[in-house]
Amino acid sequence: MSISVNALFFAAYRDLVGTGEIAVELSPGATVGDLVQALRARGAPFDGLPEQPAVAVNRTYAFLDEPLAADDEVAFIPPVAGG
Amino acid sequence: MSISVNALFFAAYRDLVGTGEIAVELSPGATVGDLVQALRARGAPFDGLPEQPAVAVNRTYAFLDEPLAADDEVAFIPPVAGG
Amino acid sequence: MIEAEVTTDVIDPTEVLSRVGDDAHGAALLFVGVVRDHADGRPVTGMRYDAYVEMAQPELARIADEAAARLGTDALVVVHRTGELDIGEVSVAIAASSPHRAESFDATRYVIEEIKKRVPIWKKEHYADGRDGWVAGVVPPGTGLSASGGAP
Amino acid sequence: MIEAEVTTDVIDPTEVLSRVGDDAHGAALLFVGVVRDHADGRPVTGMRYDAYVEMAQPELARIADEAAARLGTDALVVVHRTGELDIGEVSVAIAASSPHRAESFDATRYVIEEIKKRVPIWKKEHYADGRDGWVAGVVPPGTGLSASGGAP
Repeated sequence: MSISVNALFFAAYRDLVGTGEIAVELSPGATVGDLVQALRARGAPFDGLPEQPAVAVNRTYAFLDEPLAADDEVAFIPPVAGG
Repeated sequence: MSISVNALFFAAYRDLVGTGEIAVELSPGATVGDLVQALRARGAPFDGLPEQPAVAVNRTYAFLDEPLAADDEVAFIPPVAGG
Repeated sequence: MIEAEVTTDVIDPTEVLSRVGDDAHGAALLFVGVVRDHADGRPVTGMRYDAYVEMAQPELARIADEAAARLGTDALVVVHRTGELDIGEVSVAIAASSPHRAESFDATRYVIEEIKKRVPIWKKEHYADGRDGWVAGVVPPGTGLSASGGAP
Repeated sequence: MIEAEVTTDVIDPTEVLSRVGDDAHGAALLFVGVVRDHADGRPVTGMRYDAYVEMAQPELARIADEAAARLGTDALVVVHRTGELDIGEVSVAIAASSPHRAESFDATRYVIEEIKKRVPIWKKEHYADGRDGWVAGVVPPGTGLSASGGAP
């Protein structure tokens, strides 16, 4: 049994990984931090993501210890620069 | 020998004295304070002017001890409320 | 470009804003003062602005110059109206632009605060009951007893 | 009336300003953010704004609501543009009105400061030499290691 979450990449992170969205399989009970680790473990280009990126889960900012559920939308948020 | 200065009245002071401008004869060496005193000494309605009004001499704010010269323009400035 | 005007003409805030701005400027700010329909809870139907124009004009220009020099903007326009104004009419418009936002905020705020302290302009409120009254104001600095505090 | 929008349409600041204002309001403020022709001294020819629109929109609305609740204005409109912008084009416009000026100044300033801290929008500068680069930004609060500081 595993859960699938949707990882979104914006701006510099999108440029880095070369896509805006990928599905990632995780163990039940996995956290945002586990997702980051799983992605970085894929090697280049994903190991270029920060170890502790800012993320939003389902469009709300979240800490890395936030637990994930199936079909969560986890956006990797580079430092923001609106205005 | 005396000097003549022009006293201007605005807003509430103009309403009070009933005119926007009067010429006042003063002794040479008189100050703004002397002008105020001379006006208030005329009795009503001039005694309704404050003892220490804000004034501008020749369009620059001035203290009451400022000495006056012939033909100076001395404006009596009620508390301002622009904006 | 620093401009200051006292005018009896209707003020168009958009036109005032259009006078600032520059390819090197990332921020523009526009402050608009408007005649409102009440004062301390009392219904107001209009306002008359009187000015000592011959002094208000240079004093406004001095304030604009100070804002530019102290707060680092070189694009500032302030226009103050006088005469009879209806509710909703613009009494003052201040526009500034600058490379970054802080200067525009600070310069605009400085100008409106100083106007209220120093520019010889007065307003008489017309109340809904037919009466009217001068708005309580602020004694300008540099007046009254001398700086040393001695009697005149 | 509190409104927040993320849009790809050209922003007309005058139209944004026209959405605030009230007979009871004596002050209105308009902040305009514009693409400028340089960044840290380097010539810039344009800017691309990217957004996580599905989140930027509600985050902008939350900021506007906070400004209204904390700073006492009930008339606030903020519009942020995304896409490719030329020099001089408006990236963001914020308008507020209030009975007195302080609320409009404070609310407008709050909104632009929070946008820069929290709204998931990014900009890529196009330089005159043909290169481009993402503008260095700010890590939003509420992210990274947990509030307790423990490892994830």
